[in-house]
Amino acid sequence: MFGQLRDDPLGLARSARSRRSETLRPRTDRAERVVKSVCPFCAVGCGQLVYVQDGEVSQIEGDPDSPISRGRLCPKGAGTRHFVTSPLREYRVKYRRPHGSEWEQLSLDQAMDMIADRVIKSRRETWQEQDEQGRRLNRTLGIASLGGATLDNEENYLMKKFFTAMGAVSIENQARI
Amino acid sequence: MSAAQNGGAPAADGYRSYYGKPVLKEPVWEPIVPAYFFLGGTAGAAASLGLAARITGNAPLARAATYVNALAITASPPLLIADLGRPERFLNMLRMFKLTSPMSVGTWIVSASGLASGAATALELLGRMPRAKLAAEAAAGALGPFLATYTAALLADTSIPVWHEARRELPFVFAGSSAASAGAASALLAAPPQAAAARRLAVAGAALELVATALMQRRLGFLADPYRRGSAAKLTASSGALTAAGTAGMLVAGRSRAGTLAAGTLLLAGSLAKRLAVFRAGFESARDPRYTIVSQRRRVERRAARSQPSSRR
Amino acid sequence: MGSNMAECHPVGFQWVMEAKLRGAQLIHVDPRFTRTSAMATRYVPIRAGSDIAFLGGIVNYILEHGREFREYVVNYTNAPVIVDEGFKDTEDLDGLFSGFDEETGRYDNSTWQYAGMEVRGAVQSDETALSGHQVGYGGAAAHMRRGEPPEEDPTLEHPRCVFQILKRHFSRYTPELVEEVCGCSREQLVAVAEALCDNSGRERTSAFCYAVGWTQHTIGVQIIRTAAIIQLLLGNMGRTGGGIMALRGHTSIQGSTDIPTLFDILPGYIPMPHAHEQQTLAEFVQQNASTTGWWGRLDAYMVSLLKAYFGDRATAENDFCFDHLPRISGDHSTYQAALDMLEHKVKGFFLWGENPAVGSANSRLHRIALANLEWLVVRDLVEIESASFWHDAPELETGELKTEDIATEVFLLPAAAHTEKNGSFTNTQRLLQWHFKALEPPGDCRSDLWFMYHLGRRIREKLAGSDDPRDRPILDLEWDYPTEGEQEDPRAEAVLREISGWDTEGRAVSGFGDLKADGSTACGCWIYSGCYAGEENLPARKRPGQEQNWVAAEWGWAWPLNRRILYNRASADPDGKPWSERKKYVWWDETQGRWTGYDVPDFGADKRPDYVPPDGALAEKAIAGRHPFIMQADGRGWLFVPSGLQDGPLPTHFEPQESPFRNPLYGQQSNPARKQRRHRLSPFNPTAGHKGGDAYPYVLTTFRLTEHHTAGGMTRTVPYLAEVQPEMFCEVSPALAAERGLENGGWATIITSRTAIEARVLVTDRLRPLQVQGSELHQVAVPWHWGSRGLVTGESANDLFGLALDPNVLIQEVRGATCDIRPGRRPRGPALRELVESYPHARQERHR
Amino acid sequence: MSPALNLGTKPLGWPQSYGEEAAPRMGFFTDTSICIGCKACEIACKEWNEVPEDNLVFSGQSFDNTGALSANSWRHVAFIEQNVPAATPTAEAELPEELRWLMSSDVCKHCTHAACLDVCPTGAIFRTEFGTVVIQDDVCNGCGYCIPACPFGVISRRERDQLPAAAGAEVAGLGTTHKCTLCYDRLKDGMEPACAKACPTNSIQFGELDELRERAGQRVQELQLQGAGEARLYGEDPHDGVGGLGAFFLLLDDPEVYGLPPDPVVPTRHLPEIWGAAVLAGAALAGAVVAAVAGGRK
Repeated sequence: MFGQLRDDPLGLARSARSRRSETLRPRTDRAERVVKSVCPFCAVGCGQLVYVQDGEVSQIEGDPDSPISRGRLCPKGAGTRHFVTSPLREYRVKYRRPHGSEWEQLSLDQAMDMIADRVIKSRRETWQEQDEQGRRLNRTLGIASLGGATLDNEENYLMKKFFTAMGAVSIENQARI
Repeated sequence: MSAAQNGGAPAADGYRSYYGKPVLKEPVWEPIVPAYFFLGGTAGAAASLGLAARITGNAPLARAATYVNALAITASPPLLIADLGRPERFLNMLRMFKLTSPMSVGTWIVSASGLASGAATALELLGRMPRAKLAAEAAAGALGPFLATYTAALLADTSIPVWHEARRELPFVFAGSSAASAGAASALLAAPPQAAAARRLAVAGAALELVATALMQRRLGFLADPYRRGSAAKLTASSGALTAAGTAGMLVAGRSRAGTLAAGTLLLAGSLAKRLAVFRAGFESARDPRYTIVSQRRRVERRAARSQPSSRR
Repeated sequence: MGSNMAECHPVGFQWVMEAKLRGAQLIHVDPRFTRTSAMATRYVPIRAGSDIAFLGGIVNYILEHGREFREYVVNYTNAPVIVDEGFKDTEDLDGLFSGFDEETGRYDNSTWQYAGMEVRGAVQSDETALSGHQVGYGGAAAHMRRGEPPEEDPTLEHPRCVFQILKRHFSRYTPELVEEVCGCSREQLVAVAEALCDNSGRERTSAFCYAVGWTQHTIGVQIIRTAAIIQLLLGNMGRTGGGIMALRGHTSIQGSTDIPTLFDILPGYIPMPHAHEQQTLAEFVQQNASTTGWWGRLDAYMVSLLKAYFGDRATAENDFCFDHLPRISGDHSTYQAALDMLEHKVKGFFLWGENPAVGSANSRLHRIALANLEWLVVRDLVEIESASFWHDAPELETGELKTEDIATEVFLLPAAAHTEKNGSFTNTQRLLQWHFKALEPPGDCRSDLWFMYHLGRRIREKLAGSDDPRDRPILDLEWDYPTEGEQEDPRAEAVLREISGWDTEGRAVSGFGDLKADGSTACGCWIYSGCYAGEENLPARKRPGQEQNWVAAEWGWAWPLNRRILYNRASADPDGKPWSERKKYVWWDETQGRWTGYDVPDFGADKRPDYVPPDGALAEKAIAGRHPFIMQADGRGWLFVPSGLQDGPLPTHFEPQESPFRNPLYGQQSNPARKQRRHRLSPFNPTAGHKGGDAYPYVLTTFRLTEHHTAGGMTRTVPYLAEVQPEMFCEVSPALAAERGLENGGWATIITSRTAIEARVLVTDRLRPLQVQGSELHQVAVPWHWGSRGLVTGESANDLFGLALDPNVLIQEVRGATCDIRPGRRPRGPALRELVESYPHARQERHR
Repeated sequence: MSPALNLGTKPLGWPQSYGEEAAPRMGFFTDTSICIGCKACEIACKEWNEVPEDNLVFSGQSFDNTGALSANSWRHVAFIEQNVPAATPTAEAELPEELRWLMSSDVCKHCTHAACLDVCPTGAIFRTEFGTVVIQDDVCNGCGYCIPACPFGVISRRERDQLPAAAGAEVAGLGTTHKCTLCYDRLKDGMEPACAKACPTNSIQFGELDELRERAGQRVQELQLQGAGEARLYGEDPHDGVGGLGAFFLLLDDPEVYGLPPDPVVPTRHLPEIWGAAVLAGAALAGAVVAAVAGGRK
């Protein structure tokens, strides 16, 4: 209260400031690292800065260096932090057995193994060597895949490479849709 | 324009708004706040009455007024604290002294007069240290009138049209209402022979309140609509009727204990209803954008008319 | 047009707003008045699906008034080329071009060829029968001498020259016709055409921006073609401020087309091989590439790809493992796959960040299809509707599905977010941008790179030692990537380096010019070749924009070879001089003897403007110095497309599959070559003039909101985004609201022959009734972001649509169907199906 | 009627109480003519300031599902659909009117003379070294006085029952009032406020107030020259009822159409009147007491 006597008789400015306000800093100051990223939503490709603190994303905002976005973001881009930390995000493998009515837990390793087995089995069962006219097919239509437009080029590349070698041709993504 | 999207098209009564939404926010205060206005006002006026009675040697009345003051002011802080969003931080109220904030100034007044009243009451009960008691009574009595009127300043110092535009009259309404309630309460406690001054104060206060209310509503013009329509209207009408009846009763009751009891109760109820009416009217006034927009728009037009002969719209 | 850029690409839209602040005119033509329209200098409402009529009106205006950029048109387009005598236009055949086969619903394009050209064999037309991606192949001009067509008329007067054909074809697209078809006024059409013409030429350029508002039609490719015709006529291609901007929706949807997860192409738009009795690599190359233009090097691209796939196992002796590749024999697109699931032909299904239970047309059909799988792997950040269908699909409520009857085994594997992995996205400008990993994925979350690599590794381990020839391709695969960290995540940079390519010494190549057909180079995607040149991860370049000129060439890397504007040689005149000082971009520097400018020239760097290819020149050397369109066999922009399109060499207005109107131009109602996927679960609404057509009197179109992303899995799960658009709604005009008793903020039920959904009602003047063919038309617009899960839920707009597809790219028509609408919520349980069944379904109508 | 108090064109106590610490006065200029209504400002604000989500209900009011500024929405984009006379009437104008969709991102105005700040009894609200107005959540006791004081209806108190159940668990700042801080913490580090940084079209411009006022003056002139006669500035005049706004606007229609008061006045300007009346009324009360007591002694 006595601080009001110094150039602030009405107590409207500095004399009302709390200790916390005096020492306040933006939380990005406490980030362990800032990583340059790209917005995961539309195809404009806005630059993002990802701030990491205590092993978690503490802030995501626009990268002013990007000549595309100049640091700006749309609402989705601006909401990216809660996209990667959504309360609905899944962190564990979930498994539903045939005719099951509940999700069950499964280790990642076991899930991977089971999926590999199913790929091999379905491929065997649905393999097409050639068609009725005797034309070479070398393929399976029994395994399909959809997705890729939200993935990295490197991921799409490996998908196309492996599925092609496997003979799976119905490999598709959002570009069709 | 379509039915759905009003697009700022004029409403039926000619003003434009954003989907009819309020410009202002309604207060978050609960009805315990006007209850405090009533109690604080009663305490303040009672303190003054007590002091005057003490000076004039009317000890029974002084005692009665002191008790009224003590009861009312003791009940006040819990009400004030209960209404805070963070009650545990009530002491932050004394972090600053801000002339621009009637609540800040008022908090200091309540605190000071609360201390003084407390001391006076304690000494009255103990029957000790009469000089100190007199000093305490003097302090409480001197602060009393402002304890009764600062709450009106508190309401007037907001952007709510029905409060802010009533800034000249509202303190008189509260002063009168406080006098009425303090007089009535003291008259109830004191023996009829010694309570004449209290009865007179009650009547004078009620009269002041009724007159000030009329003046206030006249000045407010259409801004006083919340007193005529909606949730505050009933309270306004009740307050007026109760106060008028109480006044009349007080005038005819004379030394009749029963009459005083009845009239006093009516006046107390009228005084409380008045605070509630004013309080509710503020909510109505904030909720309907018409009050804010039309009054300000008229002001703009008046200014435009003054600066150039033809106004824009 | 066809884009709501301010809402769907807001940050990209900053450049539009900047241009507007500098005086540019912004025109928005759209069925709905959107946030983009609100910013526009001029807004023109049109009926959903009538875009070709509107654009055709502009083409006609240009040609009628001689507003074309003559010098550009004569030198840079195929306007002067004479077309085969046998060609018949839609004007001659009441809506069909010559070569249509009523039986198969397909065109034979042999009469669409340049006069005097060798006609392609049947094998070839079969090869190109599926995919519009093959537009870029240089197509018919396979055997052109020196890159020049045999017959040309530079005066553009010859009656069979492309220019005259174009003129005749579009002559009926008068302002009056546009008004009748589109529902805008003729004045509006003329004003737009004038604005475009006034702002094109030497000194000025105009650009078109489109998005899925154009692609999601049975005539989607042809709509874009019409815009291409306008831009070529006005000289707006290959120039700054010009072009046609495809505003793509997903962060790397461009990348997933370039390095495709698509059935009909291999990386770099190389076609997937088709089923043949016997086909060698050389035959494949010969049948799929022209000899002139950059596609003339297909052999090098293909061999390098096979080397990247099969490494040392791919040798000249074994035809570089060409026979390891599977063959396609028809439509294997996602819609066909879903139909096959219903027949139990598809056993297993992988979903990666995609949600067909909400996002694909007729999502109800997709949910039921998922319930008919043996196993399903869903990789996503949250439990999307495509993972939860077995316990919360709306079909459980109607009784069409029962949880205990669903045999599908579901694996939901949590995916890593972009912040949890290294990798590159390719944006809508073909720009590759690297994103760095900020932290390790939590819990079981893994990148898709991890998943694919380790799944592949496990499968290879399980098959190791197999002598089954069918396992050979898997075992021969080059599948050895370095991993890092506790989770053994493959190094994304190593994969990028493989995409870019290396030579025999293992050095990174500098670009596709380095690629060889002899097996001495490997390259995972020829158009991305050079993105790792000099052993540097070029997409990871982040030199601040403010430290560079406006082209910002050192931010990321654009394919091909970091060229930011394609065909930018067209920014200079035939002599290589800038068309104007204002618009200079790339030009010929005579003193240095090379092309220079702000961008990397999209042209032979030292190919003189007056270069004339010698006899027998091949590939890019066969393109003359004055022809900028170096991917085409003749180096020109194609106003008329002799080959590569399934539905005609010129765009023609056809009505959508479902329309309340008959086509006023021709007896042919809809695109004759469109693909209709009929199924018990996917009927069509009867169209105008057929029994029951009037049961669906309104045009239905979908749209997107700024606040949400596609099927909503990425945004309905984000609290702050959920609250700004919390509920599914439909937009209707006050007139329609009055007609059907709809109340703002209340509920409505929208009905098609597929199903009915409910939505809140937003009554708005932004949707206005249009006068079409003399009657008042109402449109109903629905966003498609909602599903049964998330912080906010709602019914899926895609449930309403059928499967009518564009013949070139097999994209569904969801931007112009028909529907009915009534007030109130939809019936619950089995009553929903009863309501839908009470509406008429279309009888079999083949192609007309 | 006594004249209103002239409070000057600078905030009271600023910059002098800060001495050398004082920074130039910072503010926002929101040019609504280029607002695309994307709500990036709303989201960026909530992300940075960790403001809880509070509403999951469809409003039916154009695309505005936020409704108003509040403790839980520090930016609010208003959407106004209206038919206005066509700017360029065509020869055959079927529609004499054309549709206009106004969008405007509203925010705390950081008034030169801020009612919330003046009436705050605890000093929780204060004028920062940047001349902005900030509520200190560590001081505020939730008395709620600032709420009706604000002429713009910016402030409200955060209560648990306003928030959806999912968010109820760990919400900071319950029971206290909240509003835009102009990203006080970011400003301390020379960073731009989150909303202005995100704004795709630069409709929200952040900077030194003097410079913003100059820029806004040019912009409105430019628009008027282009024929947008309805373009006007709102709150840029330091001589208005609140001494000018630290966050001011370029509007294309009357302020009330956007939900803004047409002529806001800080109640503090009438404080002498208010206090005067309270003292007079107090004196009247004292007089009544004296009279009542004295009356009986005759």
